[in-house]
Parts: sequence; structure tokens; C-alpha cells
Amino acid sequence: MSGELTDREITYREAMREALQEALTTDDRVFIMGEDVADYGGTYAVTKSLYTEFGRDRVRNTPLSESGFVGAGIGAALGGMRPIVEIMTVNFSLLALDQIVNTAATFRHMSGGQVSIPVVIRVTTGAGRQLAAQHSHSLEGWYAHVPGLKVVAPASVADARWMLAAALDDPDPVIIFEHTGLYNLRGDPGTGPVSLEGAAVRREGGDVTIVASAGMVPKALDAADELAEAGIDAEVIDLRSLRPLDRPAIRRSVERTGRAVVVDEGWRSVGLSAELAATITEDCFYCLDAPVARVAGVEVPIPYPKHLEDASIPQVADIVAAATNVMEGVTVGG
Amino acid sequence: MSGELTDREITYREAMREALQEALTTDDRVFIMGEDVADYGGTYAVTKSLYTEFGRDRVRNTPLSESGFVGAGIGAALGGMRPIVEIMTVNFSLLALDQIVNTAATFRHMSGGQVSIPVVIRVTTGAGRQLAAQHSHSLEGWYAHVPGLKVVAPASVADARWMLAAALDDPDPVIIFEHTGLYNLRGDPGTGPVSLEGAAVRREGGDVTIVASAGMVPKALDAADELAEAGIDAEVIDLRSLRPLDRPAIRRSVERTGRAVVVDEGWRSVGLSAELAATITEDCFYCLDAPVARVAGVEVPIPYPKHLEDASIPQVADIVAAATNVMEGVTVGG
Amino acid sequence: MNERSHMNTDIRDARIGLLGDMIRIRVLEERCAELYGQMKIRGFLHLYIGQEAVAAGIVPQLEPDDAVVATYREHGHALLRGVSAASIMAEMYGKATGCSGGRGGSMHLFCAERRFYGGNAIVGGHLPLAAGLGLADVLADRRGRVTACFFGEGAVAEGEFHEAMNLAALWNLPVLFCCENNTYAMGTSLRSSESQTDLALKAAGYEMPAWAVDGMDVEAVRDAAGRALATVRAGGGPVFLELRTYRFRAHSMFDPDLYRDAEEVERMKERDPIATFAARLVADGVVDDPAVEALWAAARDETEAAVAFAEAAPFEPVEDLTRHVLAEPEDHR
Amino acid sequence: MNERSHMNTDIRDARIGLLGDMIRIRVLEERCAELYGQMKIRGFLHLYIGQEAVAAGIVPQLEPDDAVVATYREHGHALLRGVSAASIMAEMYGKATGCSGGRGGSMHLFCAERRFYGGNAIVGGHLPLAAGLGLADVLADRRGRVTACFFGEGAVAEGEFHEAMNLAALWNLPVLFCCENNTYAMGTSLRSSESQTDLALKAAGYEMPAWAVDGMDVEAVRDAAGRALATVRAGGGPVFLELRTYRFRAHSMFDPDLYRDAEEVERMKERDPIATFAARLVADGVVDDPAVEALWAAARDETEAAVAFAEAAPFEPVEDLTRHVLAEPEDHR
Ligand SMILES: Cc1ncc(C[n+]2csc(CCOP(=O)(O)OP(=O)(O)O)c2C)c(N)n1
Ligand SMILES: Cc1ncc(C[n+]2csc(CCOP(=O)(O)OP(=O)(O)O)c2C)c(N)n1
Ligand SMILES: [Mg+2]
Ligand SMILES: [Mg+2]
Repeated sequence: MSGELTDREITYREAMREALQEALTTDDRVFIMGEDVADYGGTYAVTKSLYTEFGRDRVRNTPLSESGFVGAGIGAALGGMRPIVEIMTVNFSLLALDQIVNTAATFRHMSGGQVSIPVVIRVTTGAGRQLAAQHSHSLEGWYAHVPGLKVVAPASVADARWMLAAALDDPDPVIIFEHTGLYNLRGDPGTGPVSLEGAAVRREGGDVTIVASAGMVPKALDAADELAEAGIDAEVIDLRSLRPLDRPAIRRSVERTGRAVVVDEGWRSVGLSAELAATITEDCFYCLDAPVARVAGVEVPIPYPKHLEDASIPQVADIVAAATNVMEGVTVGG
Repeated sequence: MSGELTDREITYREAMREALQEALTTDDRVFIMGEDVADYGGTYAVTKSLYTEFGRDRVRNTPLSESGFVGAGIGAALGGMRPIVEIMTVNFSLLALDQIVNTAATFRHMSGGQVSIPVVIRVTTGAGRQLAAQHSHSLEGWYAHVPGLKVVAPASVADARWMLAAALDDPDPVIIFEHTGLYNLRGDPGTGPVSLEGAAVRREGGDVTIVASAGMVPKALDAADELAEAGIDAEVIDLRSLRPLDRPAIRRSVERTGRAVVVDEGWRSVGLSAELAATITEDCFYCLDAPVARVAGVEVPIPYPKHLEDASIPQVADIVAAATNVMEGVTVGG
Repeated sequence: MNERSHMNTDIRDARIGLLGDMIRIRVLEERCAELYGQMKIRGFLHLYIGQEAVAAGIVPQLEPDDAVVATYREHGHALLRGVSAASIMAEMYGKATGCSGGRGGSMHLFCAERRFYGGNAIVGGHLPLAAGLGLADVLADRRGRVTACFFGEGAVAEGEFHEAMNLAALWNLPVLFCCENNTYAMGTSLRSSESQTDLALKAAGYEMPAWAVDGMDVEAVRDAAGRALATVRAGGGPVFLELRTYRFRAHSMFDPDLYRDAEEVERMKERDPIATFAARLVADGVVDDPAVEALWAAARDETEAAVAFAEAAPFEPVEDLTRHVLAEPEDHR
Repeated sequence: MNERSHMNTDIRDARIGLLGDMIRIRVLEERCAELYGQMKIRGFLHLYIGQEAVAAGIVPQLEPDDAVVATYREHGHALLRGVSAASIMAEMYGKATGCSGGRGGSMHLFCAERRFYGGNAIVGGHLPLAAGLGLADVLADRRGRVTACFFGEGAVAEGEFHEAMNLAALWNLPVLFCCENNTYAMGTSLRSSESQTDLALKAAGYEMPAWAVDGMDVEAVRDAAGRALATVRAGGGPVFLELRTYRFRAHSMFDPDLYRDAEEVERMKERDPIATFAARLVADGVVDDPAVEALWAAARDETEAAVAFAEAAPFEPVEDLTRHVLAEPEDHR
């Protein structure tokens, strides 16, 4: 997935920044655009000081105009550039959805295949920082609903380092979701390249398949460790791409284990976890020993206090409990 | 569901208009607001000439400012009114999503339960009129994802006539989806009232449960007729409410039939059909004789030509085929 | 021939060209209305009849490298941009040889070769796109290029107008904003949708130069656009043109047209951009009546050939439904 | 006492009140900063320090029936609106007795009783809401009511600003738009985000009266707001106030403050609204130093009591997580 190993250990944030730096260095058509990406360095410091190296034209601060600058990114892509547009927080991306859904995702189709929109849109997502009900959601599933988009969620340092290049190489609009809880994750970035699509098995196991993405991957791995202590051997799949989903990879695993837990930080109803559960059941119905268990965000706008925020998103214990139930064949209806 | 029968037969459009008229008549706090709801009469003529009866203050044309006037509707609800806001087409609702998701759906929660947003938002939805890729989608599933909202889709003349009153009576934001293909549907409006929640069995049957909503309900009923000719006795459930879903009603039916087909005009991945399939499987895993079949929109922005548009959304034949497959135990993976 | 008479001939020809262009649009669209009645064209159909002077005064002045971004009321702009009447008509028929392969229909005409980027049907949604096309030209240092963006006065109320205007002015982007003020957005008049109806004052809020032009006078449009384009091309940043025009037909074929007096429409029809300009050219001795009739005849020929082409054209096979959602392998760079 | 000295006493008291209000905000927020360092307050915390003259000059002039809609930088507005320091502090602690039951935190202070509707953290998102509150007052014929809407100059670039301004002006809604221009939106200066930095000119695009005011001078703010409120209350439609102010602290506790010179901040601190106004009152003989010190002491007492309250307050039980998503049965009308 991530080429050769290196002897480096860097953070997810640093990996993303290296990727941006490389893109700006190697391709004149690439530029970064978003709120406070320059002097401020980005809310999560991902673009920190890049403007000193590449100038303010290519590391371009925008006014607070999400629809305007995302639309301008789409237009610049149409005009032959390779824009990387940053949206600070997924909740703000709602302001730009018209541009993303009605324009970026439709132009190729409406034109009968004449035009491409090779824009890359980076969006931070997820809860865990006590930012409450207008800054903490996980709407990746919404984007994964839309034909004409590709949606990825790097959950490892290597993917943070290399998925951007794959996204820029893709002629269609790619949305990259970066979970704020991952920025300090440390790991070996590897030498790349990686492909934009395809799930990755992050831990092998024979008893139950845990399917996760973005901020849920580390939690799924922790859960697998706990499950191992209880004698349950869990396989952990990192989806990497949310649209398209790598159905064959999931099927291969579940066909072996006969049991599946799907984990998503987003709200449960009509969320990514629903698609995963439905897909797995369609693909593996006759080899499932228990219904697929969903572990998803509680259906509440994220509250501010830590104990309530923690309770509103999936935790390691929830994954462990779901996997244990699935092993025991207990139906876990919502 | 719809009280007593009457001897009247009216269209869905007329039923909706009567409901609006009644609301304006009986409650001073009610007003209608949207693009061209007055002189023009609404794109689909639902509000036709209401302004002559109630004046332009209460049947209020807005500028083209979806975010602005939906937000103003939310504010007016906060200020004690009962606004009915009309959004012409679901694709345009993307422009107002920030207001709906970040404000309307969160205010009660963020304030610790101090405030209510009793706004009603009417949105037309659906394909079938050759309006192509910026006017034809079915994003009901997106709205059904969001805690803090209620989402309904009247699919009968009686529900068109009476659900509005139930929505206005609800202290929380309610989104009413009206499928453009239903406006000319004729039927008995009944005497009302109806409840906002709860699914309805539109046809009883013992072999397979077909779950549908909005524009898919008439198609499901037609499919059931065809299936009956082939000796398959289908039950048809009209969801009515997409959020919350009436899980018990669906479970009761599937427990009897052991087989289910779910139908949704929206795109398949991470759509309403995924939630229905996942939910049914969770609730009825051990009594399902076959995996739940999903019949959903093809993953393509809706194309203009009739033959391609027809092929992109579920048709009667698709439902019949899915139900037949389910009866034969054929897995219908995507 | 001496230089002066050369020039005179050029000017004569150019004026006749303006008239001919308007007539071509008119004839094409009158035919579209008929074909809609015959259910050959479906969906929404928005006619430009009455507004032809705007497209005719601006589009032919654009260079091949320039870009055009328009609304759903774009048949005239596409035609004058060099998208063939045949491929436009085939598109409205939903045929595979249409300029968008039949996928878009009347509201979504595209032609990448002519840099004609829609046919956009979210009101205001294409303005940020125009800013982005301009930004690409600035970043790639393609000096002198312009993106012309057409939209109705109804779009001015949308947040996307505001955001795009500010971005274009702030970054000095080479965009010509052409606001076709035909007084109505569907059935809503500008007066009932804008607190400030002087659109040039709105542009001032972005420190963008703005001129209001009689959009029923093709030569006035041409002159204003010429000056504006020169400014934009020279790196002077965006310009906002308000073209004061009127649509003679209903908003779309669905519109019962209840919101305005028939009398108002009749009064405006006296200012028909084609009839008035034809009369001016006759008065100036540039053309005579038979010459004008010849323009109409040529346009009818063009349109009829387009209809024949569209009629004969094939539909895309239904098996191809899911094409053009994402790039096919050969589209990857 | 004769009438004149009555009046003098009232004016004196009012001036001292202005100073006291600013001091109350300052002390509360300095303490918040400390508590953030101690991890008692979490999430984003945006301090108002430096801008107190704006809230102090406007909020106390509002009537109980008026409404206030503010941003995430709203502690001062809430406090002066009568939301108790204790319930504000408890909210920042996330405690059940906070003014939003602990659910909102620093960015989402609410108090329905005081008609204080957030604490809104989508920049520009609350402007349409303010228009809607005004619309409700018009439709319900509640004359004389005003909705005061506070926002930063960064919001002006958002489409929602544009749409709300137009609606408010078009429908003559009783809304006072208070734009707190502190020069920066996070790290982006107005100059680098608006092509036209004179915000009053923007308001002209909506034909809305607009005045720019020295937002570091609490009496200037009070006077301008007084006039504006009178206009709005009298049915004169919305007014736009640009309050020119400055924030002394970083944007939030996460902000490394790299985008401006320390020197610029120091220069602006010389115009500290509290220090300058205290000096003016001393010079005018209205107060002496001990009297000023007493105001600080009272504010400290209020704040410390608030902290004690917040410390002692209970958290909501985790079992209640899904409350307040929809109305509970008793909330139904
Ligand atoms: C965002 C959005 N809102 C509403 C509509 C529906 N609609 C289509 S055209 C139109 C009127 C637009 O008027 P204007 O911008 O003046 O252009 P004109 O039709 O007059 O050329 C409306 C309201 C739409 N297509 N997009
Ligand atoms: C729609 C949206 N975009 C971006 C942000 C992130 N953000 C929070 S505050 C802020 C700056 C706002 O500046 P301004 O409006 O001037 O208010 P100030 O913070 O100066 O009081 C930004 C960009 C947001 N909260 N909402
Ligand atoms: Mg118009
Ligand atoms: Mg600011």
C-alpha cells in the first residue's frame, strides 16, 4: 500500500504537509486555497509556513466565502489548474455543497464527458476536541452518496503522505477527509506511491471483521487488541476510500470470518455504517453467522462537555462490545 | 391513517393547496415564504392564487436567496411564528443546508432545550420530468441522516392533505418532501387528521414486503399488482416518515413475509435504501429467507433524455424483478 | 478600393453581422418553441426571445481562447460562440450527437472546444466558476484571456453572486460579468426582490467598475462590451455590465405568465432588438428589405438543417447509462 | 435636588455604568483565559478583550423584548444582556447549570428568557436568523421591537451576509446589524479579504443606512447605537453599524498570532477602551481612582462567585445524552 518502509517516523500532520509541499514543488498547476492557509498556517497548522516557500499566489488566503472559493477551485480546475482547496471543518462544507454536488460532480456528465474537474478538496472532520454542535460532525457518508465524486479518508501516516498525489493525479473531484484526531498520529510514511482506491487490512484475524475508516481505525485496532486478550481474533479493515468502496476486499474478509462489525463516527441512520452493513449482507448473506453489527455515532448534535462528547461517538469499548455480541450471535438492533 | 373517507376525489396538488389554505386560515402565526409562491403560484402551482386570499405578507415572494430565506424562516419560527418555507427543487436546498443542519437542527440541543424551531420546509423532489442533472435528484436520505430534524414524504392524497397540519403542530423542524411525479395523483383526501410519524400498509400480502416512499409508492403498488399475476402476494409499506423510521411496522411485516425489497429513488450508496436494508436485517436477521433486496437510483447524475432518465430511476419492472429474485432466494448484490 | 471604403465595407458587414446573428437566434428559438409543442424537446425550455442583442453584442467579440459560462437561457450564446445549430438542436432532442452528447438538454449546452462551459441551471451557481476560470488564467499567466459570465438579474440576490464578485475584484481576475436584467426572475420583479435596484451600486460594493447599457440596442451593447473587454484584457480586473433587456416570452414553457400585463409586454415588443435594428440599418442605407429577408431565409435554412440533423440523429444506447460519471481510463492523464 | 442635578446624577451614573460593564466583561474573560490554561474550559475559547466598548455601548440599551443574536465571541454580550456570570461560567465548564445546560460551551451561550439566541459559530450563519426574528416581529405586529445582530467584519464576505442584508432592507425589518470590525478574521485582514474595505459602501448596495463608529470609545458607540435603535424602533427599517475595534488577544486560545506585529497590538492597546474611558471619567471628575478600583473589585467578586458556582455545579448525567434533540412530550404545544 505505501511502497517501501523508511526509517522515518513523522506525524500525520507532517505527512500531509510534506505531500502538499511536494505537490507544489513538482507541479506548477497546483496551488492551495482556503481560509487562513497562509500566515495563520491553517487552523490545524497543516499548511504552516508553506506560503513563505511558494508565495501567496499559490498558498492563497481566501475571504470567508466557502461557496465562492470552492466554486473558484472548481472553475480553476476546469481552467487547467490542479487546485487543492481547504475547508476548515466539515460543518462549513455545507456552505459549499451546491458547488460540489451540483457543479463539480455533474459537469463531466452534463457535458457528455467533455470536461474534467480535477479539483482536490481537503476537509477536516470529526469530533473529540469539545468543539460542540457546529464544528464536530462527520459527514463523510453524505459525500460518499454522490456519483461523480471520489471520497477518501487517510487513516495512516503513509496515506496522509501519499494519497494527495494520487488525488491530484485523478481527473475527477476528490474529497479528502482528515480526521482532526489523527493529526498527531505518528508513523512511517513509507516511500509511496499509494493508490487512491482499495481498502487495506491493517490487522489480520480470523474470527470477526471490523471495518472502519478515518478516526475509527486506531480505535478499531485498539479494540482488536482488547478482543485478542479475550481470545477473539479480529481482522481490521481500513476502508481508505469511502467512494468507491472496496467491496471485494470486505467480502473476502467476511467470507473467511463469517462475522462483521462496521464502525463509523457519523450518525447511524442513513450513514456510512448503513451502507457497509447493507453491502456486507448483500455480498455475504449466506456465509454470515450473525447479523452485521453497526457501531456508529449517537444521533445527537455533538455536545460540548467531554463526558457527553465521548459518549456520542464510538469508543473502543463500544467496538469491543459489538464484536463480542457478534461472536455470541446476539442481534444488536438499534 | 386519514380519518374517515369522504366522497371527494382531488389531486395531490389540490390536497396540498387545501392544507396550506387551511393552515393560513386557522393560525395567524402561519405564513408561506419562498420563490414565486405569490403571483406565479409556485413552480408546481401548489400555492396558486393563495396570495389573493391572504395577501403578500403571508404568501411572501422571496428573492433568490435560499440560505437567506430558509434562515429567515428558522428565525421567524424562533420568534414565535409558524413559517412554511418552500424550496422549489431539492437540488437548490443544498444552498440552504447550512441553515437547516447547523442551525435548525442544532438550536434546541445547543441551548440545552431552551428553544424550539417549529419551521416547516416544503421541498419538491424527484426525477421524471427530463429536467436533467441539476433539478432531478432525491436527497431525502441526506435529511433523514440528521438528528434534530423530522422528515416526511407524503405519498397519498390524504397525506398531502393532512400531514402539513401535523408538521405545523410539531415543535421541531419538519421537512416535507413532495415528489413532483405525485402532484397529479388523484384520491380521496379523507377527513384527517393524520399523524406525522408511522408507516402505513398500503397493500397487504404474505409473501414479500416491499418498503417504499414518496414517488416509489405508486410504483411499488403497480409492481405488487404484476407480482400478484405471477402468484406472488406482496405487502406494500409506505414509509410516510423517513425520520424517524417506523421500524416496528416494518419488522412486523417482514417477520410475517420473511422477505423484503426496499425501494428508493435516491442513489444507492449510503442512501435511504441502505438504511432500510441494514435496519431490516438487524431487526429480522433470523427470520429472513433471503437477503433484503435494494432497488435504488442508478449512480449517475440524472441525464436529460427520457430513455436514460427512465433507466436511472427505479421502475415497476425493477421492483418486480427484485421481488421475484428475493422469492427465489437469489442474492442481488450491487 | 481605397482604405476608407474598405473600412466602410467592414463596418457595414459588421453591422449586418449583428443583425444576422440576432436573427439566427430568433429563428432557432421560434422553432424550438414549436418543437416543444410537438414534444420533440422536453424538460424546461427557456427562450431568449427579446434578449438577442445582448448575446449578439458580446459573444462574437470574444477570442477563441476566452471562455463563456452561461445560464439555462443560453441557446443564443452557444450558437454565437460557434456551437453549431445542429449540435444544439440535437442536444435539445437528447440525441447522442448533441453538443453535450444528449445528456444535458436545453439547460446544459456544453462545448469544450469552444470553451463554452454550460448551460448552468443553479441560479448564481456558475459565478464562482467564472471567477475560478479567471484565476486559472492569472495563475497560468495566460494574459489577455477573458471569461465572460452571463446571468440574470435574479442571480444578484444569491450569496454566490456576492462571493464571486468579491473574489473577482479582490484578486483582479479577468472576468466580464454580464448581468442580463430582463426585469423578472420567473415571476418576481427586481423591484420586489432587491432593496437596491440600481445594480451598478451593488458592483460599487466590490469596487468593481460597472456600466448600465441599453440591452435592446445591439450596437450599444457591442460598444460597451468592447470597452469593457479591453479593460479586462489589459489586466484592469473584472467589469460588471448591466444589460437592460426584456424577455418577450414566458420564463419557460411551463410559465402561465400571470405576473405581468400583456400590455407591458406589447410595449416592450415595440423595442424588439431585431426589428428596431433592422429599421435602423435600412434607414442608414446599409441594407434594404430583401437583404434583411435574405438573413431570415438563411437563418431558416440553418435551423431547418439543424432540425433535420436532430431528427435523424441516434439516441445513446441505454447500456451507456453510467458513462461520464467518472473519467474513463483513457481520460486519465 | 432639582431636576438638573437629578439629570446630572443620572448621566454620571450611566457613565459609571458603562465603565463598570466593560470592566465586568474584562475581568470575567481574563479569568476565562486562566481557566483555559488550567483546562477547566475546553474547546475553542474566543476572548473579547479590547472590544468591550461595543457590547457595553449597545446591549444595555436594548429592551427586554428585544432579541440578541451573536457570534462565538459573545461572553460580553451575554453578560450585559443579563445572563448571569455564574451561568455563563458554568456553561464554559460544561456543567448542567450552565446557561445552555452545558451543551453549548463557550461558543453557544443561550438564554431564552433574555431572548439571547446564541452563541453562533458558523460565521455569517446567524444573520438570516436575525432577519427572521425581525420578520416575526413585523408579521406579529409587535412594533418597537428590535433584534440586534453582532458579527465580525469577516462575515461580510459570506453569501449569508448578502442575502440577509437584502432581505432585511427589502422587507424593512427591525434589525440592528452590528459589525464589529476588529480588522482580522482569524489571521486574515479585511484588506486581504474584501475588494472594498469601506463597509458602509456595502450597506449602500442594499440601500441600508450605515454609520461607522469608533468602537474603542464606549460613549461614541452608545450615542450611535442610540440613534440607530431609535430609527429601527420607529419602523425605519434596518441600520448597519460598523464598530471599529480591535482584539488584544489572539483569535482563540489555539491561535499562535503570527499574522500581525506585536507592535501593532501594543499601539492599539494604548486605546484600551477601559483605560481611556476611566481616564476620561477621572478627568471629568465623575470618578476618582478608588471608585474605579471599586468597580474592578466588584467585578472580581462577581467573577469569583461565578467560578465557585461553576466548580460546584454538577455535570449532566451521561444517560441524558440524547435529550434535547427533539422536543420532549411536555414541549409539545
Ligand atoms: C438556486 C436556484 N434557485 C431557484 C431556481 C429556479 N429558477 C430558475 S430560473 C429562475 C429565475 C432566474 O431569474 P434571472 O436570474 O433573472 O434569469 P432569467 O430567467 O430572467 O434569465 C428561478 C427562480 C434555480 N434554478 N436555482
Ligand atoms: C462558515 C465558517 N467559516 C469559517 C469558520 C472558522 N472561523 C471561525 S471564526 C473565524 C474568523 C471570523 O472573523 P470575524 O468575522 O472578523 O470575527 P472575529 O473572530 O474577528 O470576532 C473563522 C474563519 C467558521 N466558524 N465558519
Ligand atoms: Mg431575469
Ligand atoms: Mg474580525
